[in-house]
Amino acid sequence: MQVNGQFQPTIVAFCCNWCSYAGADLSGTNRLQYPANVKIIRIPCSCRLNPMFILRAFQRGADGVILCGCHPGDCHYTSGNYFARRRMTLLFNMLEFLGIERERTRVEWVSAAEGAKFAATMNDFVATITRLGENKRLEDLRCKSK
Amino acid sequence: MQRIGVFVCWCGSNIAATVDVEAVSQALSHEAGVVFSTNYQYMCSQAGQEMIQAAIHEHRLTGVVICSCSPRMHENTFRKTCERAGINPYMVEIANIREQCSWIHKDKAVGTEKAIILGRAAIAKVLLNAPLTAGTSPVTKRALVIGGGIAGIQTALDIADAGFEVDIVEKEPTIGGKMTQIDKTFPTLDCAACILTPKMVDAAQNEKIKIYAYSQVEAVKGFVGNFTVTIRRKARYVDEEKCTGCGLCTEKCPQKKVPNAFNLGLDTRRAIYIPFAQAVPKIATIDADYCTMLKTGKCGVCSKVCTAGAIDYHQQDTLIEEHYGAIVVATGYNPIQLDQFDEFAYSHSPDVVTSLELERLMNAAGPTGGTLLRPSDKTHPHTLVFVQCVGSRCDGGEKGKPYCSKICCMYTAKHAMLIREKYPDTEVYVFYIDVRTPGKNFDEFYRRAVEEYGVHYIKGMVGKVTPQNGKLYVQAADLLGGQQLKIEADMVVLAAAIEPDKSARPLATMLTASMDTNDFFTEAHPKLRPVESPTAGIFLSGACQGPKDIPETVAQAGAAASKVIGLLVKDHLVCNPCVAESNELMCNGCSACEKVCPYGAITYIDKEFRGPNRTTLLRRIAQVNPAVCQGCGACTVACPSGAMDLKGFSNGQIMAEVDAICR
Amino acid sequence: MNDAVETVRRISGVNPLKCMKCGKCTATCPAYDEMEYHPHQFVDMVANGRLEELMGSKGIYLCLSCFACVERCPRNVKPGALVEAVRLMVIRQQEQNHLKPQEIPALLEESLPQQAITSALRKYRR
Amino acid sequence: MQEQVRAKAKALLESGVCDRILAWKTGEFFYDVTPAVFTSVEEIDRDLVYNAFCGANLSKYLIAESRKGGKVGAFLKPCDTYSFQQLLKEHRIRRENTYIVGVACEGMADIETIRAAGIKGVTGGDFTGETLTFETLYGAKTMARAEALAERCKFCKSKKLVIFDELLGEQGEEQDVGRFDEVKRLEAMSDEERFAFWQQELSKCIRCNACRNVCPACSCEKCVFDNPNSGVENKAAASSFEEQLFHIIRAFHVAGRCTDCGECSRVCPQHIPLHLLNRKFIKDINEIYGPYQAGADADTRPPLLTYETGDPEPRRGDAG
Repeated sequence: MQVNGQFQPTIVAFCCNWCSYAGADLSGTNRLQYPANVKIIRIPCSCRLNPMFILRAFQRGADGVILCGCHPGDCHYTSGNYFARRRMTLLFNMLEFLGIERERTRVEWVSAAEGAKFAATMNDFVATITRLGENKRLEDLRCKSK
Repeated sequence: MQRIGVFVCWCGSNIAATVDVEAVSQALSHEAGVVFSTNYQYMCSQAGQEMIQAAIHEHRLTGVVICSCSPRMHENTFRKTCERAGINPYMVEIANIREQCSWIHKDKAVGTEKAIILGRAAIAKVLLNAPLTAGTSPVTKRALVIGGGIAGIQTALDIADAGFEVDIVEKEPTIGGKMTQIDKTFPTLDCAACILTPKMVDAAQNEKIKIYAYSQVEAVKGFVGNFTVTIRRKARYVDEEKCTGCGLCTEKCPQKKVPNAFNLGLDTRRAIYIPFAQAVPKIATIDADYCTMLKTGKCGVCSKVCTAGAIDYHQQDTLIEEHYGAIVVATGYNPIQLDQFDEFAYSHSPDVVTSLELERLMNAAGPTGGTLLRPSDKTHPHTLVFVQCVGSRCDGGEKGKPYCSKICCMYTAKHAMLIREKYPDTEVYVFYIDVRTPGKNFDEFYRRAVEEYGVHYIKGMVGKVTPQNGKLYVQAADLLGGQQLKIEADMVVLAAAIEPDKSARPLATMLTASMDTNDFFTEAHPKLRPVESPTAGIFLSGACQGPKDIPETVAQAGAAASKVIGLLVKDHLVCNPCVAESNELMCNGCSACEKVCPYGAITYIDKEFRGPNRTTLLRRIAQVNPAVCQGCGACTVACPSGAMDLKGFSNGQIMAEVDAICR
Repeated sequence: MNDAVETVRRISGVNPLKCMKCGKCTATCPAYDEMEYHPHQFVDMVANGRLEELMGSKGIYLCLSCFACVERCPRNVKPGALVEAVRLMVIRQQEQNHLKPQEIPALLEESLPQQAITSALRKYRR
Repeated sequence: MQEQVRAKAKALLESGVCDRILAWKTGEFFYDVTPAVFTSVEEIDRDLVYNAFCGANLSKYLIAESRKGGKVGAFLKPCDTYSFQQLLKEHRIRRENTYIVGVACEGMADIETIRAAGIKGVTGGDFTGETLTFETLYGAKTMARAEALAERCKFCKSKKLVIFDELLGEQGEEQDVGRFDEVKRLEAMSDEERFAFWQQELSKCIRCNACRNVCPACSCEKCVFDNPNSGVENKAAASSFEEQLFHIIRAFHVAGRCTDCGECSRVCPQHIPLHLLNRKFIKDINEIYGPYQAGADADTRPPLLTYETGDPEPRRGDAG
């Protein structure tokens, strides 16, 4: 999205309910700033993230999508993030294979105690996407609000 | 058509300072489906909640969006508020505009804009919410305890005490576990048998407790409140009903050369045996590996001497099936094998023993009748060297364990003290890395060994033990004294690391309970839920969860029992309604979902469907057990057809949120 | 000095901070009586950056490289590898060879223990 | 070989082992060989063929056939047996209702390749054996089978029949002929070049669904793209995004399950190299999680339905 001639990326962050969503809450509790471009969607576990959701976000105009979950080994459901890790590894490789910039997708493990890491991750991701510019390769022009 | 109410909370100034709450409620009032939108200072307050309830009635709301603090804070509060006003609690969605908006932004315009978007996403989601009803499942009011050591016995006694039936499955012929082999207990030095055997008798006599000794869990099906367990009762070749435990057969059996497992092979027993005098149940067992009759068909002495006619050479293993509401794992520990620690000469000299073997060598019912004698020549040892941390605190590789075995410091102090007390002519050396004695009266106990009993505690490790000319030459370091010691010892005692029993891993697979890399069972939360497994209905007691001494084990056993009782007193369990659900019309029956389910919540049935032209088709379809499913959603992504979806976090709902955010 | 510790860590591939000071290396060491710094002290001194003292010590040439300490160490700290690394630190300085190659033939004698030759091979093989 | 197949088919019917046979028959054109179910000896004698144009993978038809009651005999080529075993693994086929005759395969020919070699106006011929002979309007012509091979057969992964009740011809071996070369070539391109490549290829897609309908792994009772409630339903790609979406999702859904039979590319009327998407997943799986061949056995866990605690993290695009 362009605001006053400046590119403002739309970022969707999927956060697992148990670790990363709590980590995001913690960064709020600690008043750690990160750009408002990031909008969080709560999912029960990182393994709930269907590749279709990521593609949907890009279709509707997202410029970057990030998945945050419990650290490997800490999953509330014991194994969910391990499955998510395999799925995202392969999906991101495929997107890159199709010529989609790899920087637009990311997985980061954030525990409920890592409020600072959450904020730092989001700051970094927003900066990366801002540098990269608008998502042109995976957009659906019909969905663009101008 | 849904009628949505939007309630924007100021949270005092927490939200209102960086978000224009009036603008947010204004903007959201124009969203499709929204019929009412307002803001208030404290939505979670009594007045705020009443305001929500009044609006629900007045505007006949079907769904509610609260823009407030994190759902982790007040989602439950608002769900209950709405439930009291007559709408389904799962028709509530929270937009997190405090932790994830007002608190992280400074610019009010930015905060307001983001709050509106988050509100829109919540509205988009709630429009697709469906009322959910938490299901219930009945609870079988009976518990199973796997393992009949002190942990299992204590758990069973406590559960029985509360009035519930409880079964103990023990793989050995008697309950009692490791504690039966221990001579004295620290820090009080009272005799282990004296405090354990009455408990074993209590368990046997308690009418609520049923003991399946010489039995193993074969299969576990079901879920919390409703487990079905298959138990293999191994053939003893002795009729349990008839055997009186008189022990005549164990004296007459001509096969005398069987290593006595109870005494860790330090002496021998007969092929038919009762492990020890106070065994519970006190029933003879034939060791099929050694019985001449079972191997060659010739002998039959025990059968001839048994006046009760209890011997049955044709007995077979039997499988029984029982139903339980809760399962307690109490599979305990074993000392590790020491064959990888060649430097201590454990396999080269019988005078190098493990601490557990020393317990037997000092026990009045042990192979030496309680007199400490060297196993090699049955002489009195004068110099004893204890080596701590053998196989504990090791890093990497195949050799040893990375953790501290926790109990060794105390039992070694105990051994050293007992030996010095009984045989003042001995010199006792303890080589330690660190002496770790936290615990009530523990450090005092260790200091007594040093100060009153003159045990030589030396900071340093033993490097090598060389058996030569009937002696054990011990080369060791004295780090504080700054010298290398060479001690001529008569006996060396190794404090071997302890590890979970080998039966634990296959059991964990059956129970779908998780384990760490050392095969200790994982607790649901290391601090707040230490006696529960992450798998609902599975509880942990004793050393199967981590190294523990007896007092800790008993405490944890009681804690596990209280958790079990808390479960069994319920007639029904309320389930989390946000569980997976398979659409049978789309299900391929491919088993992908089952393979990623950590809870074993998915099963398959063959079901008949109407086909074209009045035909019927038999199709394999998945079914989710809502009582077992925890709602992680792994299956929903594994499912290629999209038949599997998650209630409360459905594909449609999440995509609606995505759309609202990216709009 | 931190750079030097880093170099020793890199050469040896060992993290001396993993040492839990059990002294099994020292208990094991056949050259104990000869060395002014015993294996566990050696590890500790590396960890605390006392490399100059170690580089000036005679002990680094007296270590037999029998690797008994490496074999027995429960923490995989490899004191022998650290001794080796410190020795290399000395040799890598210019003109600091303990022995010149030309001096060696004169030093070889019949009674030289086989282990010394073997250990020399071991040192340079690993 | 064709005679052996016919004889076996007849024997299976006559002995009562099977009440019908799944094999191939020639369609409108000589190269247009299509799967067919035979219920009589006469039909077999008249129509059953096994020649260089029997590329169609019959395994998928067994999902429906094996549920119809009775027993169906099926002739499966090596790559078909991989698909068959994968479908068994997914409980899609009732094994007890099938009788599988594994038939050796010398590689299947591609009509475009033959036309490109100048053989046109074909009226008949003999398409069995190592040399294909064509009767054309311009006289008889021949072409070595090896030269006429379809792309996927040039890079044949395996001539091994992994599951069968009976074998016709020789058992073969797994092959290693650089089937990932083309994927590697694309990987070596820049993002821009790859994007341009796929945009050009995928924009040809007319969403005929042939790839999906022929794919043995795409055997869902209801495809997400046909399901109005899935959120991704679409019948025709209306934007470049949707062209990509369909193929990304399809490739992801068959990842770890695709046996690389190559049917998707064979049937694509637009000649989109769809198999490259599947091969990309296969290559990544092999490289990251260890070699895995879908359908090679009945027990190994598919790579996306299992994990190792030490799996690598998804590669990051930026420096971090």
